[in-house]
Amino acid sequence: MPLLLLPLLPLAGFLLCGLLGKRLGKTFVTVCGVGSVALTTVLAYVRLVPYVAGVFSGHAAPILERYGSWIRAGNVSIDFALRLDPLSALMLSFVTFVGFLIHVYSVGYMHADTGYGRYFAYLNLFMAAMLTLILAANFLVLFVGWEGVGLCSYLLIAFDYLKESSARAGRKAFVANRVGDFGFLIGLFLILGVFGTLEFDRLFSAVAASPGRYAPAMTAIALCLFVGACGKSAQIPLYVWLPDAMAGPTPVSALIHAATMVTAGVYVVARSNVFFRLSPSAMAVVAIVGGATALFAAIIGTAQNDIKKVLAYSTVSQLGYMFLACGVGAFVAGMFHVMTHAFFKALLFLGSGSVIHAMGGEQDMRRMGGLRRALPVTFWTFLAGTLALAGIPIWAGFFSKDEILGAAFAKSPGLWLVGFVAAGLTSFYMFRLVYRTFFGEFRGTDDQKHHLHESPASMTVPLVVLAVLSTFGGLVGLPAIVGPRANLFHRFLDPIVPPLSGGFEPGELSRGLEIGLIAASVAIALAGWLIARVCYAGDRSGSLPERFVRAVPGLHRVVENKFFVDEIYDFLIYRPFRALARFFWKAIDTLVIDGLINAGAFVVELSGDLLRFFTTGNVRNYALTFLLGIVGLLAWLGWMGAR
Amino acid sequence: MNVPLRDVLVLSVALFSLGLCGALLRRNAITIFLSIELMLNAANLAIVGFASRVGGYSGQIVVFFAIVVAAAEAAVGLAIFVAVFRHHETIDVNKTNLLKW
Amino acid sequence: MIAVPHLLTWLIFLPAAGAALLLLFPARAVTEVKTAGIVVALATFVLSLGLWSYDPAVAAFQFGERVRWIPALGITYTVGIDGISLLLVLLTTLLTPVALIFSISHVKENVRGFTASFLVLETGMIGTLAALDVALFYVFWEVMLVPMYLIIGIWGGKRRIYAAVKFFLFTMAGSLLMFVAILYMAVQYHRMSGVWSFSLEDFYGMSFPIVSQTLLFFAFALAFMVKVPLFPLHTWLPDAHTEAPTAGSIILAGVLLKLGVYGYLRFALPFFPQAALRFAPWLAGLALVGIVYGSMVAYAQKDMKRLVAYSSVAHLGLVMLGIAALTSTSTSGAVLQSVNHGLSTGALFLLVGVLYERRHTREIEAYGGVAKFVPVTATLFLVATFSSIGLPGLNGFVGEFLILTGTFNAPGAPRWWAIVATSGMILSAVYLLTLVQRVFWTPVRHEENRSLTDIHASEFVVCAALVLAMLAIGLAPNLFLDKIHGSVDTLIAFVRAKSAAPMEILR
Amino acid sequence: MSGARLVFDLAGAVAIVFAGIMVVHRNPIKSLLAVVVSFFAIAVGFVMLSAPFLGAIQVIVYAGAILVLFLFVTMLLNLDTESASSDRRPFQRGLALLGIVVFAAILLSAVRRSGSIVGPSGEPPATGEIEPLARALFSQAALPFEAVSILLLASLTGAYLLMRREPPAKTGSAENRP
Amino acid sequence: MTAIDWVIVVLRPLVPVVGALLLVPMLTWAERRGAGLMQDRPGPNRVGFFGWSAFGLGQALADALKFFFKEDITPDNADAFLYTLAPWIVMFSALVGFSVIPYGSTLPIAGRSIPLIGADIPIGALFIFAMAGLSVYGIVLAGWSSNNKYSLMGGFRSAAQVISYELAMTTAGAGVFLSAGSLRLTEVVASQEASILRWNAFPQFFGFLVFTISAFAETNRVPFDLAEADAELVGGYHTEYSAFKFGAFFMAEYVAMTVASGFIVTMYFGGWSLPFFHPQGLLGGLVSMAVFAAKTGFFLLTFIWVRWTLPRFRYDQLMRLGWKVLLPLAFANLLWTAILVRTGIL
Repeated sequence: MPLLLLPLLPLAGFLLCGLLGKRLGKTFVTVCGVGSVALTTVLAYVRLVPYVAGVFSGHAAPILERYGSWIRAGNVSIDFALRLDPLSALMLSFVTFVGFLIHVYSVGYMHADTGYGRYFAYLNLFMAAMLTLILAANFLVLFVGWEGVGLCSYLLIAFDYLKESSARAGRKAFVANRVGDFGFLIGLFLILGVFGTLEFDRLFSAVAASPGRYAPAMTAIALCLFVGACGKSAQIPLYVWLPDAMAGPTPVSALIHAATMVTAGVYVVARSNVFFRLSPSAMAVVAIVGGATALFAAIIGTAQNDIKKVLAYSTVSQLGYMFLACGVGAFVAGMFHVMTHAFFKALLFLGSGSVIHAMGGEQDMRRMGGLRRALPVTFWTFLAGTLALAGIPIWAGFFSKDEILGAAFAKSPGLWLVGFVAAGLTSFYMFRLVYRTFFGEFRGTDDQKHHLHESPASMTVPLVVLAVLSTFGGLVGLPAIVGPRANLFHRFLDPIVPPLSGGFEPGELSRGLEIGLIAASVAIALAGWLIARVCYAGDRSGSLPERFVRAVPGLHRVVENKFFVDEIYDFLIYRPFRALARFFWKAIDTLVIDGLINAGAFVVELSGDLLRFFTTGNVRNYALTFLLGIVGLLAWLGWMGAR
Repeated sequence: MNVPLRDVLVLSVALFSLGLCGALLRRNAITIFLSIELMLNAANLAIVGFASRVGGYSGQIVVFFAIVVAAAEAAVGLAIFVAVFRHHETIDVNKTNLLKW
Repeated sequence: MIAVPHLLTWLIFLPAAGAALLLLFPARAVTEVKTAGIVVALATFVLSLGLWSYDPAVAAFQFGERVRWIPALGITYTVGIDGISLLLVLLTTLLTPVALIFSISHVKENVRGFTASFLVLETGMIGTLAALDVALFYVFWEVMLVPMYLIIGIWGGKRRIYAAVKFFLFTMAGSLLMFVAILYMAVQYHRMSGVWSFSLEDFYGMSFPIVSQTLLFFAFALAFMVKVPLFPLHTWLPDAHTEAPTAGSIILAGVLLKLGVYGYLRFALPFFPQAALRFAPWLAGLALVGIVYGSMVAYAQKDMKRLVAYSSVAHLGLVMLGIAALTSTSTSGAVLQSVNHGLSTGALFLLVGVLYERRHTREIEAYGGVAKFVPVTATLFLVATFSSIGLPGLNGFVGEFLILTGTFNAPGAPRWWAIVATSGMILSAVYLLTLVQRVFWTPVRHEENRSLTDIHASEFVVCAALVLAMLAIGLAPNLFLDKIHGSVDTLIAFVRAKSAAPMEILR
Repeated sequence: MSGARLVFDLAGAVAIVFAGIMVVHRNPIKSLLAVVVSFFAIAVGFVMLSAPFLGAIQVIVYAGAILVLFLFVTMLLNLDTESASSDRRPFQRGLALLGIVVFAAILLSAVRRSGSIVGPSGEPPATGEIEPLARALFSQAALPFEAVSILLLASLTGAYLLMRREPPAKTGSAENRP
Repeated sequence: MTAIDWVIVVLRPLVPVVGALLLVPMLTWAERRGAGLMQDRPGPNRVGFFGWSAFGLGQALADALKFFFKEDITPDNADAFLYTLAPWIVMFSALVGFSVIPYGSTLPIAGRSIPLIGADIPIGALFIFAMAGLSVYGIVLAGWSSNNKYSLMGGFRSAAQVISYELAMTTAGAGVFLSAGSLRLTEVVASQEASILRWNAFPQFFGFLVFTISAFAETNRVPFDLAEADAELVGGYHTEYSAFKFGAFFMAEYVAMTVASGFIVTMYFGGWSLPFFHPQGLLGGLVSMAVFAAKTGFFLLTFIWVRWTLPRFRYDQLMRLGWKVLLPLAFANLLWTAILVRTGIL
């Protein structure tokens, strides 16, 4: 079973749904859309299980499948090749699975939508692109997937294109991604210039062979790639598109903008960790950007009232965590967080989707409350996700986050502090979310209250599954204190993310310090929970924060308006751009260039008008002139002849 | 035949100049046209003269074509005169300046 | 594939013959005229597929023919194609039927003249691409001009006369200088060798002292830059495109602009390598300005066709950049990209035309939320858009990637060229997606849009053909690149060698 | 002084005289008839230059057809004799005359100097016979012959269209489109 | 050149011309008698010589005398010069046509064999056409100069008519020249000597038809006499004419008829030749002249016969006939002849 089949199946699904979906109706779409992904998942695991077993039993040679040359011109030659190695295997494992769950969920969530067929077509196309991305064996094929997922996110964000906001958000997302791709492409050009190939094997083996030789070029390459990653994974300064992306249907937010696509950036950085490690400065940049984003987004998250916005900013901040990890050299930890995050963030989004579904499209937490009784399954699963995200022990998030924080501390306590604070904020806004949504009195309208209902099985089952995963999924990466060989995750990824000098490895820190860190992070998480409880639970719900807001109104306004970043961008980039564009058109093009042209034309016309006076229209004048001309000519000829 | 070329040329020049006078001095379009035909004939004469000196028939052929073309020209020209006359009630070239724009 | 003798001659003159045939039809027989025209165009296309048997291994002109035309001046009818012209010829033969079929339901009056002009135009274009005798090339070059002038001037929009004249004068101004240059070269050749000749290889053999070479180069380059069009000379393009009928825009954007690129590659570059290399940075500079400037102006447009027209300026700037960098990679990319641009921009114009024919306005503001009523059109438009934005998997990406990477890693070229050019990728996304958003998405603002009818069969067929072509190039670019880069390599090798020749030999 | 030359010179004299009459006569009909005679004389001249065919053509086509056409039109338009006055361009007249004189002078001087500018070519001198002329006309000059006949057809049509009373209706010009 | 040569040189063209002129009275007489015959009345049969009424032959002379002695009027507003000139143009153009038609083989006189033809010029046929073309001037000028709208109309008509039919005539004639391979009328005759089938009338019957009809038109004879059309135009171009000027017109018509007949004979009926008849000596010469005279006479009678048989055309009919029937027919005939010649049948 060739790897190529994995992307091809959803692609087939995309074509079927897209071309025939309208004609053949929903059932057909459901079968094609979900079926193709289900089959993909099965096949993926068919390939995965033996391979993973192989890795653990020691021979982890990546599987490389070439399907012939794709682009060949001049000194550029790129094959279309897929590869299966621990990293892609890891991604594959949860992308297919989560993807499948979300497809199932969508069946229930979108059942009433007119664009049903279109929706599943896009979703399948996304799966195809995502699989291409993670299975790619060289940067260009990866870029294909990279752009493909971008396209799908664009299409899905603008899914109900008749809404102004959706349309804008879609374009915003694509353009922001393009800015990232700009860097990414430059990176590729550099790589091609330096190595003459884009094949992962050749590149990394080349670097590994002689690090010193390539080190100087690495900073540039790494940074370019990181710019791309920033675009995809919504890091400062390109994160602005992700919150708007929530305009898309909730399952899309879960799949694309939480679980899979946005982590592609992290994946790329981890994939090219060899480059990054050679350039400490690049690493530093990654770490700082990651940390900053984590903190920044978390702060914004605390003041949002839109349930999906909260989750969106939390996603941004969690992605920041992952980059922080990569930045401090803990690529494995980063990938670990990618996985766990995929589970619980997908869970949370789907849960919120279920809530919105029940509330009839309402997203504002201020109109919710007390949904615990109406939506038990949603509530309990959502709680699991919250605990995981907040980093409460034994839940998945705890392990990954803890490892990251450890690594950060080992690199620099400053970064650790940032992550630490962000962790606290995370647990605060998550529990705030939970309390405002599920506890207290229902604050919505009556008919909303009347319509409250638990979602259908097609939606709840995925929730449950994901809840289980986000509860126990973290156990694959037990911290070093449990035992040196306890961390399966490391053992699995080490072959592809080899321990190089400068990288951080668990167990580096002293046992005591590690325990201390763990305690601290647990403490801050619980603290966050507690504060949220004090503020938003019970009968005096919300009074404390109001007093706080009244205390520092400016701060609150700034935070609530996301630090006015969008406005700043609008002022600094968008408006000048438009103004300049209009100037070019009106002034340069129309006035200057065309002006010159038409001036020339005018001169000609003018001279024509002048000359017109000589055309009396009287034949005899013409004849006479003619004669005189002839005479002159003859005279001249005669004179010439005489000489 | 032994008509000296010079006679022919002189004759042709004379006719041509007369035609020129007619074309330039007369105002009646028809007469002007006639004068032009006369010049044409003068030219033909010269050609034939040269041809008889040079030998061969190409000269005569040229003249033949010249005459045919003249016929065509006359047909169209006269038609134009009639058309002009219909609009202007005159074909005095001083009174008609159709060639202006 | 069965080998047709004199294939190129057939290709060149079949359309013209068809046009002559059409003129025999009575003007009333509209349907027959349309059918006949389309049949001829399709026949030409089918014939042209025979060119696919071009063998890239032989990096020389193929399907060659040579007949003495004006022996007194050594002007011959010499035709032949290589990898550079092959795809462009195919593009031409593809787009002409596309344009005609699209017009089936849209051109109302004087259909006969319309169809005939298109066929003559096709003859001109193919001839220009196939001619290997400079005089012959010039003849065809001018032949192209007239029908396009008529198409814009007769079947165009409101300001068609202005646009047509502008188009004509711009192009003419360029090509006349080129004509002078050609004559000068011929005379020089006569001086050197004592025989008259306009044949390409003879001219390739000549070299000039740098001064005259520079002048000649400018004469040639100007003609081609106008056609391309390069930055300051581009203002005829928006007007021409806006006023031309849809089919006209398709051909104009699809093929005519490419002939500037082609001409530069085939003549200006190998004729005057030193000058070309010396002024390559300037060329690149203009190209870069064109990319950024064109994109931004496109963004500012309120008229769909103008927007697409300016996008052509940007895209062809990229192509010229690839040529200026003069690496095998970038140049192959440039050739491929000019084909791509033909397909994607052709499709864009076609779809804009679809909307225009229904709503009779090109104002972006007049639309909005249309996708709800014309889903198929919208989808196709999206595909075309992403193809010209350069989404991997579609044709645009391959060309752009090759050009950019080739330029970026070109020995001669500074890296910021490629970097600036790459920013064009962002900009293209900006203005094209804005167009999509304003036209097809966002709430429905005008009630009359609710009654829009979706694309119908004849339009859909041709558009689908274009889309398939895009996918083909995007997914299997090697099919095409393999044909191209042999010739490109020989060309570049030739240019480098000739430019390396010391100046003494040039006198 | 051979007979041919005598006849030619006489004919020439006649031609010149009548051409002069044509120029000075104010009545178009008269000047037209003068031209007829002058053309006759020229025809004779042709014959004397061993081009009898051209002579005949001259009479048939020129005198017999073209000039009849002139006559026809002249009568049709019923042109009265042009009045001596109403020529407000004396200057132009003078200039024209001067030009003509100079012109004639130049030509005549050229003629005087043209002692033997044209030598006999290899071809046999033209006899009066028609056949070789015809052969030449239909072999080497076949193409121009056809071309000229087409020209005639075209002029015929053109003349017809011009003379039509009602001008042909405008059809589908680019202007009157919506 | 002895005196006798000069005499011959002068006589050769003179004989046919004078002959034709002398024939005119005979013809007028014949015409009127023929008319009488057809209208079942005697016609002129009294005026004779010295009591002997030679079938009224004297009538012709009497008419001639009358023309001479009547008052010669020139209308006041007429253009006197042209008015006088016109009839003589017609006369002249009619007469000189005869001088290139071979009216016999050769006569041995004074030891010289004299070809019986005015002037055997290489373009004889064209010469006749040219002259025929000229006659129109006479008519048109007559019409114009007499300053009378009827006359003018007549002039116009005849101008248009003659030009139109000249086309058909020459085109039809071209067939003959094609088969004869020459424009020299003697050679045209010679080309028909061999057998009666070589008489162009047979292989080129339609050519002959067109030619004859056109000849009628050229001579302004009924049914083509629209130029005079006494019914509408009261005599057309010669309305104003009287006395001798009118006589000139009158005679010219008959001369033209004679020339036309002679021309037709020469072109289509082997001229003076007869099959199996090779004239030798004086007698042969005379006989050949007789043969020619006989053939010509036949056509003259045809002219007369037609005149009293057919009605007059309407003008548009005339034009249609000329352009749409005769001309195409003539071309067809030309093509046909060309084929015959090419295939060597002729």
